[in-house]
Amino acid sequence: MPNRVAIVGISAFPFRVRHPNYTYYRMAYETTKKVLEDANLTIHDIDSAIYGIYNDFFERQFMPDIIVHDYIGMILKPGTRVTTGGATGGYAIRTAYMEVASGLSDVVLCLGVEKSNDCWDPVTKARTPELVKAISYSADCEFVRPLGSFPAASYVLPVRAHIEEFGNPSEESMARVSVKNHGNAVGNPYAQSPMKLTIEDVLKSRYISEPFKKLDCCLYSEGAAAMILASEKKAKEICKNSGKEPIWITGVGAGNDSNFGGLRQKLWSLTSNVYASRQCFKMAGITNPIKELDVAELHDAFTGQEILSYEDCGFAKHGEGYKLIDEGIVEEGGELPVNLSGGLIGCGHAVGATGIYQGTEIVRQLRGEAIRQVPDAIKGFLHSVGGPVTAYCVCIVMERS
Amino acid sequence: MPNRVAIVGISAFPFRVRHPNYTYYRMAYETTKKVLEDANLTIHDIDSAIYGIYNDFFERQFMPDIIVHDYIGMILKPGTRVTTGGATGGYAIRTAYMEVASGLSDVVLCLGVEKSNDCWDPVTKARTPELVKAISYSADCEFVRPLGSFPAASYVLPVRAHIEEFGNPSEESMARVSVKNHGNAVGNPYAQSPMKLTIEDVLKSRYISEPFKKLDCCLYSEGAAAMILASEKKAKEICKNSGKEPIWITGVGAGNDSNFGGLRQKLWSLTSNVYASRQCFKMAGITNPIKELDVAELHDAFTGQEILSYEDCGFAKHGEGYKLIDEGIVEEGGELPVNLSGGLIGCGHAVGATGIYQGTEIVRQLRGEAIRQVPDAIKGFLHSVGGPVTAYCVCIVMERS
Amino acid sequence: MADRANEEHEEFLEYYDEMTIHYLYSVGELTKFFKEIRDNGKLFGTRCTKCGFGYFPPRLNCHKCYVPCEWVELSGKGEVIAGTICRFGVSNFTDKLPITIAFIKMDEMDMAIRHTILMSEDECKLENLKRGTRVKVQFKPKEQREGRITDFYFVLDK
Amino acid sequence: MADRANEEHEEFLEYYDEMTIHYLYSVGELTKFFKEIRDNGKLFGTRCTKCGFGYFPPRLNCHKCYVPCEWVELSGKGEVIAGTICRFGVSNFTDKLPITIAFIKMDEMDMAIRHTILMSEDECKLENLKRGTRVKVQFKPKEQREGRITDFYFVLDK
Ligand SMILES: [Zn+2]
Ligand SMILES: [Zn+2]
Repeated sequence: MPNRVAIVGISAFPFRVRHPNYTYYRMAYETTKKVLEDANLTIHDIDSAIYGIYNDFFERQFMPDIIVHDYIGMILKPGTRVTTGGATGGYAIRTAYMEVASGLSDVVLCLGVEKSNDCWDPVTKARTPELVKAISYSADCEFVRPLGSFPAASYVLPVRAHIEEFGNPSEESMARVSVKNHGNAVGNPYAQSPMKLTIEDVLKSRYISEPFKKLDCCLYSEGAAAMILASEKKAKEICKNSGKEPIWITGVGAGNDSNFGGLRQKLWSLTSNVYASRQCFKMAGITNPIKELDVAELHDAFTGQEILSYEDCGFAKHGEGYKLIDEGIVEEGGELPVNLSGGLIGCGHAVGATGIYQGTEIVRQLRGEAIRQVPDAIKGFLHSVGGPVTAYCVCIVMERS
Repeated sequence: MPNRVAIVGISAFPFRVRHPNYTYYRMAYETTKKVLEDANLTIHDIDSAIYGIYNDFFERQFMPDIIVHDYIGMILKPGTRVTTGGATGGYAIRTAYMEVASGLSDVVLCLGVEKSNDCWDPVTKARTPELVKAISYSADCEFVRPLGSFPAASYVLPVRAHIEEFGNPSEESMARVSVKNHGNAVGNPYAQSPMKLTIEDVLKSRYISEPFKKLDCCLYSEGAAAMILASEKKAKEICKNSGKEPIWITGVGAGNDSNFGGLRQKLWSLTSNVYASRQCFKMAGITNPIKELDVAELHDAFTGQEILSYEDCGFAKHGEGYKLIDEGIVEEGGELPVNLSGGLIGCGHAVGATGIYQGTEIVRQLRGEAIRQVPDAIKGFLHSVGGPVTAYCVCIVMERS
Repeated sequence: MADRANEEHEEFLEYYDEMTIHYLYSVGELTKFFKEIRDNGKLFGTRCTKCGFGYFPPRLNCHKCYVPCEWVELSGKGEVIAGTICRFGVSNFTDKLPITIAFIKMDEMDMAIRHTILMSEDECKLENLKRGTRVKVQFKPKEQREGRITDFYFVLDK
Repeated sequence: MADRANEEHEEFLEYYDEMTIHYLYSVGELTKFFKEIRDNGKLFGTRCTKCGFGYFPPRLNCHKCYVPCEWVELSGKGEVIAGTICRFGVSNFTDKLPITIAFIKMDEMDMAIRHTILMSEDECKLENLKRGTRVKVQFKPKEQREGRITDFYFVLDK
């Protein structure tokens, strides 16, 4: 029986295209300050830190964690950085969980930060293509990068395979996800892309990687997010002082698929998601996720990917994921609302921070502090994905007692 | 009381200047194959993996772990990469320990690999200066890199401060460490630089960063090393089948100092080492390390750093570390032999693999399988250091029952 | 705080910088694969000597069986598993758009490779990238080949 | 295995490659520091408004007290904490060797900065880099200054 671990503090730094007045370490500092306030602790109460920072090229700094560690006042304490593509935040929470559950540390800061839009292409004078080039080095540099590595292509290919296997999701169903997530972000001060859209708006936006259109894709952001995790004994002490409810991590699952998507025998299934979610639900004792969960944040880098994830996380049968969006099941007020924060599509994708930010939304929901609050939410689900063709996946179930 | 964790398998891939016939993932595969043989397991018995890979620039690949994960047959299982400079290997073991002790996984592969000598400077047509440039991006890119970031300078400055504070270590004492470690590597098939040297040879070698000379410095290598860690129950099962003795991890400590060495008030002390070793000894119940330990592998990227580490790990008083080498205490047959494998100076520094390789030497010593065997060794100590001015430090105590 | 970060738009300095590392790297155990492309215009995959699984891109060992693989010459013909047309992307590819990317399973192999299908402007439609679409390899002229993955591409096999 | 890796020296292919990313990056909250260097040839550190600790390189908040710091103009004088002479190193610095690097504590500050001391060939000896050696800042001429850390260096203050 593992030691119980709770989340006792959360914070975020707004996801924006750019924060030109902030270095990444100052964003980390501000976010740490806020998470300490939320937990009513000082930095001296923290035993250790796990950092979620995806891409050294973004920060223009290898080993950026050691600079953050110093800058936020963690000098002489342990600190480990996690870097697993888009799943960096999820894996950082998993690693922080391990650190507490192992007994090595009682109170652990889990901090994600990313500053992606300093990248700049001197030829086109544009930032995004150079940022995408920085990401392209995460694709196999012998076989994939030299041919052009496009994140949207990496995520659209399984969707294309799904369309050919099952005849769905349609461009309309995908557009519905875009409308939902951009819309959910409205009112969220941390979100980069709150928008009231129509299906038409989405369908009319230009193609990025067919059939994904501009409004099917998340945008890259600068931002940060943090959590404090604590052992059972410490969590009860801390929450007594802070007046916040401890949110327990009751399920953790992870699985990394081949980065060569062509090795997969069923390209239309994101098998890393299948493995990670099953492992997570098994640990949490969940057998019927759509019934037992109250709220979920899924990694929606692209609309079609969210729909495939419904299936691969066990919310719907294979080939029937589109029904969850078409029938409103994942909308606010539906049976299992997905991405009430806005998700990546609504909030932006500050890569290393994203999974942690998704986690803060679940904690807010379970505390009853969310902007689009699910009434009386007790169990929440976090799904964090990254790498070529969704290679990395981490899933976490959180509960309030 | 945390769950007990044992090391049940070890392997290494020889540290060499270059392995031109091997990609880094093939080195990882060969090393995994050997560690599975050592533990009498198959890859299907492994639940999860922790990868120690320092520098994406070395591998010419961001997120190299996802490629290794696939290539060694870990598809759909969890995998996390650790990257903490020269301390990557030590932190990887610490993280693997956390994963097992937390109860998330029972059997974890801890694999370090590095391929550094593909770097090449088109101006000088040389490899090492470009490799060192790859490392220089780990120094602060705003304040340090633009002025020239030299790893040897980063490690010599505390030694210079020590010389000014205490009048030692002398260049002769440092040379003795070089003679010892190069000499210990003789006969070790995994070592890159086995050499029988005289103190004169070392003193005559050219200056790199004064007073460090060429033979005071380790060389960068390509290579790999692996361990399998298991929970108590699983370890006993596995070792019953393999006939090997389980080696228990009884102490773990880590601490990261500021990467801005100028923030430290006593530059002559490697304070990350002080913090990590004390935490580790406390957990292992060790109060007098030089008496209680039988063998130690210290991170000796540079000779003078090894001498400072004697002090900061509590083997000698501050200012008296040089006596341990001058009086033969750390030599083979001495009271606490240090770096019987050859250390980094004798074996080379395959950065992400180094700490894990040091660990395999301690396991060999405790199993009674080492090349320079300490008779009846029961407790061993591993010290893994990295980052600007030794910012990262991890210490681990291992024991046989 | 949310507000503060938005409001604060003081003047800030911006600088040009780059991070660059150069290589003269070895392709290691893949040397045969790249040499056959460059010198002979031939594609080689590998096949597990135990379970028979065909790897392309090639790997010298089967990660499932932990035994060596052997080299297998390919006919150069295969079919699309899934494909897309990229119209926005990486800075060093902006002048090459649109690029058609697909997972292509070679006939003799059991996994697909992610590669480029060269299409005319007319051909460049999703409906020409359906699952099962037959494609064949095309090598660049010998004098342009460098022994890299970019030495060849695929075209529709009509 | 050890032997095998040594013995195996088959022919292998080597290729040129590079990894490069370009930036137009913001120095963020450090703008004042770099602007003062560039425009006014002045050095600024910061001081914690609570504990009084002096930071150089500057940081806008004290990581110990979690309160803001204030900017402090420095006299440009300081002393060596520890120094070394680098005679081998990074590829883009090989033509600049030897380089003298030291931790230098500015008189008004409580931490040292790692920077360069420009020395003549005669001066360039460890004995001129002893702890306590007095140094002073020297700025490049205004037209050469870009607002970067390389706009200034130190010299012996004799
Ligand atoms: Zn096989
Ligand atoms: Zn203060």
